[in-house]
Amino acid sequence: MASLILSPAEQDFIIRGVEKGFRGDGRGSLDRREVTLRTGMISQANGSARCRIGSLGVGTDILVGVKAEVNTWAAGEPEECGTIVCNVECSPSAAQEFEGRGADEINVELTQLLDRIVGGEQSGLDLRKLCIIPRQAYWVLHIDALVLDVKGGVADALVWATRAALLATKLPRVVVESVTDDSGVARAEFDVVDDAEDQMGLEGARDLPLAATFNQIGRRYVVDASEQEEAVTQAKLTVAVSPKMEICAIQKGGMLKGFAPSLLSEITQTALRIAKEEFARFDALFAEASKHNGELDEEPSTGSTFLEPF
Amino acid sequence: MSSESVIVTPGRRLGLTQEYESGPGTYVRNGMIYSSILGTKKIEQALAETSDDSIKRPMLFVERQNTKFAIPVIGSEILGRVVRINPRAASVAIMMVDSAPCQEDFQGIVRVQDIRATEKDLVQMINSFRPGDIIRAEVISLGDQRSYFLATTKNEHGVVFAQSEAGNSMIPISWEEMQDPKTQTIEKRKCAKPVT
Amino acid sequence: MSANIFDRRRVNGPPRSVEPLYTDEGDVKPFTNGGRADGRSLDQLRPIFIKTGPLAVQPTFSPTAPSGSAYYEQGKIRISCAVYGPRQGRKSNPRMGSFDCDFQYAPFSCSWKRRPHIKGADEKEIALILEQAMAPAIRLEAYPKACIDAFVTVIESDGKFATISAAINCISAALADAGIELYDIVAACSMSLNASQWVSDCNQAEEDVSQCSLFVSRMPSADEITYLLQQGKTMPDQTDRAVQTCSNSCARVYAVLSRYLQASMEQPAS
Amino acid sequence: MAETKVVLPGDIIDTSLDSDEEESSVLRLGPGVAQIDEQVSAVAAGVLHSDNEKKQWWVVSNKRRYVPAEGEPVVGVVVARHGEGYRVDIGSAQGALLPLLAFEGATKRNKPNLAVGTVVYARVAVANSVMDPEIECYNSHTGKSEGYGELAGGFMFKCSLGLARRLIDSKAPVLNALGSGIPFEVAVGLNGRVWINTEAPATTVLIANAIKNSEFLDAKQCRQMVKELLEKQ
Amino acid sequence: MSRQELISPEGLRVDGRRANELRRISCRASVLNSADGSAYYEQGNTKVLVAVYGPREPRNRSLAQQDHATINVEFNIAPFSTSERRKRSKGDKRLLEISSFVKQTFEGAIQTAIYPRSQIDIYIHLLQHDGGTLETCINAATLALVDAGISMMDYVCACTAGFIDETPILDLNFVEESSIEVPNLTVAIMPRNGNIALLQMESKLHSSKLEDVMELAVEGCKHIHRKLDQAVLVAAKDLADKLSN
Amino acid sequence: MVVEIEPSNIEREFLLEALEKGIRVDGRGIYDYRTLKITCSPTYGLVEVQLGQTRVLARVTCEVTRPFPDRPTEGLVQFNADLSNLAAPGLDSSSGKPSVQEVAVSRMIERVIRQSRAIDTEALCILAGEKVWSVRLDLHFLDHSGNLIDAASIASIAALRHFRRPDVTIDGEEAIIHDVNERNPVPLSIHHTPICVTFGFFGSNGDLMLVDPNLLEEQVQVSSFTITLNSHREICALSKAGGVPLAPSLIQRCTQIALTKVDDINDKIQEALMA
Repeated sequence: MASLILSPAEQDFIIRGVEKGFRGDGRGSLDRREVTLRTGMISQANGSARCRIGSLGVGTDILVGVKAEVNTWAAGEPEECGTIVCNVECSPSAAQEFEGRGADEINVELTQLLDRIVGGEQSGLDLRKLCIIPRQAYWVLHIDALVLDVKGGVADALVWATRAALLATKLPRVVVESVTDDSGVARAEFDVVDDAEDQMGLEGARDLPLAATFNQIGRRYVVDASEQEEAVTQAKLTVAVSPKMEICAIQKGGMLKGFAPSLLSEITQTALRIAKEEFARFDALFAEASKHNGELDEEPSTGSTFLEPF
Repeated sequence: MSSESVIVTPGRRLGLTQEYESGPGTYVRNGMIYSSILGTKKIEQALAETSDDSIKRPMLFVERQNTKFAIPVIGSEILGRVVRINPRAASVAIMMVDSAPCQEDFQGIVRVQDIRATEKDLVQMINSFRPGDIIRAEVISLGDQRSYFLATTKNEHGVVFAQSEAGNSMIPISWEEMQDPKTQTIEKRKCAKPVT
Repeated sequence: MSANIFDRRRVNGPPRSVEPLYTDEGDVKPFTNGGRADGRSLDQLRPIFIKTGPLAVQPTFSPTAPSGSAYYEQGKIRISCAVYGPRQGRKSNPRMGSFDCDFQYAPFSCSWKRRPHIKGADEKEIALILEQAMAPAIRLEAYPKACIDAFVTVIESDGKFATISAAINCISAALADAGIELYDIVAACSMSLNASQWVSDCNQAEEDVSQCSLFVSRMPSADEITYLLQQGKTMPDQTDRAVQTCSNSCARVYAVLSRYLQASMEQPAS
Repeated sequence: MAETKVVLPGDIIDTSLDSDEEESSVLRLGPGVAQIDEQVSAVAAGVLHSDNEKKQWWVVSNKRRYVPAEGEPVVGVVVARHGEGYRVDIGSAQGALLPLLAFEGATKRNKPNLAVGTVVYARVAVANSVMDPEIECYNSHTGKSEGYGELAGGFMFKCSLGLARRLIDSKAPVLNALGSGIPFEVAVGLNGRVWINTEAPATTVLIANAIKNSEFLDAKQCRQMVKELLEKQ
Repeated sequence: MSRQELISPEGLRVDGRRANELRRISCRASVLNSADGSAYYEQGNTKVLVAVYGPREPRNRSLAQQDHATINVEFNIAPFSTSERRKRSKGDKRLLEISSFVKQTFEGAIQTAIYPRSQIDIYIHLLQHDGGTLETCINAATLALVDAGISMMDYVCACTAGFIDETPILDLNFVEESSIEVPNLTVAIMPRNGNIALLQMESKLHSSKLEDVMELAVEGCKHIHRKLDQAVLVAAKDLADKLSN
Repeated sequence: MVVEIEPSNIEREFLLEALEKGIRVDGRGIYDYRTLKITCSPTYGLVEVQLGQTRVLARVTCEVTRPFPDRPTEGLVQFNADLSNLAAPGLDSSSGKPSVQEVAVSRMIERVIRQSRAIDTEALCILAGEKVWSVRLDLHFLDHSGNLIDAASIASIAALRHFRRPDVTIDGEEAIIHDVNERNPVPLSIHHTPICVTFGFFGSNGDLMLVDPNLLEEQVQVSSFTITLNSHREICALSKAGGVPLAPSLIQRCTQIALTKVDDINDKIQEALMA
């Protein structure tokens, strides 16, 4: 993460504050910052979402675009299911050191984290539905995330934005019929119905998980750490929880200290509690975001979602 | 000095801080002394001139016999080779710290004002060091991002070995001159007092 | 049609290349009748072999000998690690030393297809995991402005999560051998969930079949978990149970490690 | 002056010319000549020069990359300004250092203020293989500027070191011929840079081209060329 | 795509516009909060997001110029921007050309002498690509620079123009731009004195026709200038309201 | 990284002062080109151009390849300009990325040759969808003393007109490529010959103008403008990238001047090809 340099006095203030249950921006240790969600601003992509975590207009800002492409099956690949390819890119507007090749290391870390949560079948997406014709053609979902600003809690914002983008994704319908070519062999053929109205959503997008990152500061831990708090964190634990209250992935980060096993089970319990509230909040925001998706006006001014102020 | 040689691995509880002092190779965490390296546990009876606290606590430390790699700390005496010189500073590759070899050379610089204690502003780098000289110096600070700051102000610090233009090794004839025995040419250096 | 973009440095291969056809000898189904293919019980670890010492392993590229090195075997997994340091750090900070890790699969080491000599994204990420797992155990404040480098090479791997935990054990042994100050030895162990049963130390076949896998790395003396990674879906109580059994097996691995290290000190390395 | 002899790198030079016989006379070897295991041989291709009395030997070669030597006048361009001096590009491997105090009458309080890009005429003060060269804009013994210092106005162009050396040794007929026709100021640096200044730009351009063309002409052709240029102007 | 299909007999173009009609433009300043200045600019389906930082300390000090600021432009195309997803390599020449054009255009427009030894960074993200990339990048960068409060001689407004069947057409979209027969002229001007900051043209156009194609493009630039002005006023009014109440 | 060697202040001031009086440092008039020497070598498609001290070598070769699937009947024109072996200091190619100048020159020449369809690619088709000629143009820059673009464009056009490809006869599915000495080779069919003319602008608002700037003038100029015209008076490309903004009237004046320049450059190419 872009390293913020804090003086010892500031660090001490934050640590003692957290241990007394009081944080720099007035939040309790388990309160999360306000989230604003917009979908559908990239009309050429099959699904897109912009998620910004942070109150008073300052915060982590992530834009995710989902593009579906048909891929021909090759030997060695799984037979009857599609695949998801994640790719996270940090823009130099987030931090000056991300210019040129500066962001390679953090891109790899975030891409692997996103792939671990959303990539496999533990994400709840029904990959079998993505297969068009077994051993012949299948859908590939390219999830491209662009991190515009880093103000703490990038992992959570990334999963929020990806979940919103996948929920908003529309795949064109595919018609499959068997064609017997001249040598009498029946072969399945498919063609993509290129019609804006006739599109279907992704199966199982509802069961996609949400992630919460717990940062250990001093002896206590906080959720959704701000940039200053992340600079002071000794260890952090990212827990991805699915709507069915299952744990999809756990990953510990942070270089300075490990954490006690007892704290671990406490954190997983709090993660479940928080997850319930997060899913409720997500559905409310997503509903409001899709209202803004601009289906109303005739020529979809999909750009408008950037235009009104957050 | 009673020392039953018990081999300990890092992280082993050795004793309480009330009973022992923690020596090299150990660390203290909430009142307990733990071993921090793989070696033999040794207990050393308190020497006469330890600090004047009332109870004389024996020192507990862990000893390792194979070479331990040293890193430069403030005040340690180093041996290094001059790599480059420019009018303001000489950059030195530090090879030995307090007579322990370094794993790889550390980078240090001797600023022109740290060469000599007296008449600091009359010192000329060209008359003090040349690339290739071996010098003995003292670490005066951890320095900047890349290199440690060294000083050769003491008499026993400075050039200990140098080669003349003609390529033969020279002998110090005064604190600021060295002579090439073969070609009798004299070159100016800031020499270290030879330690008899 | 030869690529029309001119890449000055790389020799472009033939435009079309096809997968070599090979028939893999179908190995035994992992969990046939409840038991495991190689007859181990559910929470039994594979046998561990360790060898530390100056010449255990010497990567060719480095002119000076490593300050510590270790060779570690666990079942079919074989890993070598060389530790250099404390030495001049690139991005050094004056208060604390830094620890840097480099992880590399040997091209022949694993079953899935690998591109030689180009670092895959997973290798970069595992290097980061190893750094974050080992760093809490090293007394970095004893080495201000210096840096400690560990180079890990996987000679043969059998089970992705098992390989990562074996690599952590191997680095711990190498650091102890190098005489670098540690708070404690880090021991790691991995498990996989198969038909709602946790199986410890799974090989590649068992891991492919399982719904979820998890690994824990732990410092027993301070009872601190330095790294925890779970991939796959589980119920919360299953995760707690897994972490519990995994910590116990970490303690067993820790015992093996420290017994070996003590023995290696008694008769100095040959 | 011994007859001019062209030598190639590696040729052995027999120094035992018809000078007086004390064998142990000390030879002084200038640029382009070196002692390689007991023999004096040339290390640069060019014309061999020797000065019998002082037993000096040197080779004049027509190279373009300037190697600073103490005492040589050079024309440099200020590239950057550091705390204790200017970094001046004189066409050598490293940029030269021009200390702030190396000007006539410069004291700690009133130091000269040169902008980046100004052209200076200076003398090489320190030049050794180990450190960056240093130049000065005054004669350090007398403290007088003796013509060194900032060159304002006029035009500067680059030429080969051989031509620059000939221009300085006032052997170049082209300067005398031009001098009789047009009044102009000139500053020649041994680093192959010549500075010319006249009132009208046209004459400056004419002089610059005349000097550049005169490199391979002998004295008579030079005078002829200058005469034609003057009429045409 | 032969010439006839580009313009229908009654003079309508592929996307239904007249010959001298601009695409729908909507733009807004200060969209990103951590950037000193930012702008989101949409022209038809081409969408660009620009962040401006500076004047600030250059990352490697050897590049700092003594007497003026250096401008650094980084232009990257989001993988999902084009219809078929393609990740472009960093050394792609077309990418480098656009960023060097933007850099040189604004070196003439920004009063760099006021900020010596500093660096102004312009990071451009192309979110969606439907022709007129260079044109939208310049307009968006102008808006972001004005939002960042960096002193400039004047706005820089860019517009493209082409020539089909003897009639000059304004503001080419992707289809018109990529068809070889249509000459594609991009011009960027300083609206006050009408001087040309940037002029690029590809594929053939008779020298006599250059005059009126340029005029049409300059007309387009003036229209875009008004749009940018509105966006700046909106942003300024927002700020004023927030400050006053 | 070699820092571009900036001209000194007095060189800059002298050049402007001389330019106001219509004098250039190397004695040329403000609209004159440097001496242009075009040498065609005996092997087809190899031409060297010397414009003053700027020297560019252009080499054209061809081979038979499979066409792009979406354009089965069109041949390919490939193109590569490599400045890295240039003998000019100050080119920062150490960072691996092509330097700004290399991008500018190669994109300009690509635009001149490919976008303006100078070569008739249909004529390069042998068997539609199967085999087409792929013509490859390589530019090597030997010495840089200003105005690489004009020298490169002249070298490219001369090389393309000088190049001959082996003759081909087709019967049914087969295509026979005749050896050079069996049947004399066939020239490429070239629609038109675009030539670049580069102008340099000086002074605070760019009103001092000159043609074919040399290295010193290129470093001191505040703005530059390149116009590409062919013999049918059609503009093939325009490029004014940044620098001080110019009045539109200046652009018109440049077009007129360029028209005359293009004609006599074309004559010089014609002479060189005849020799």
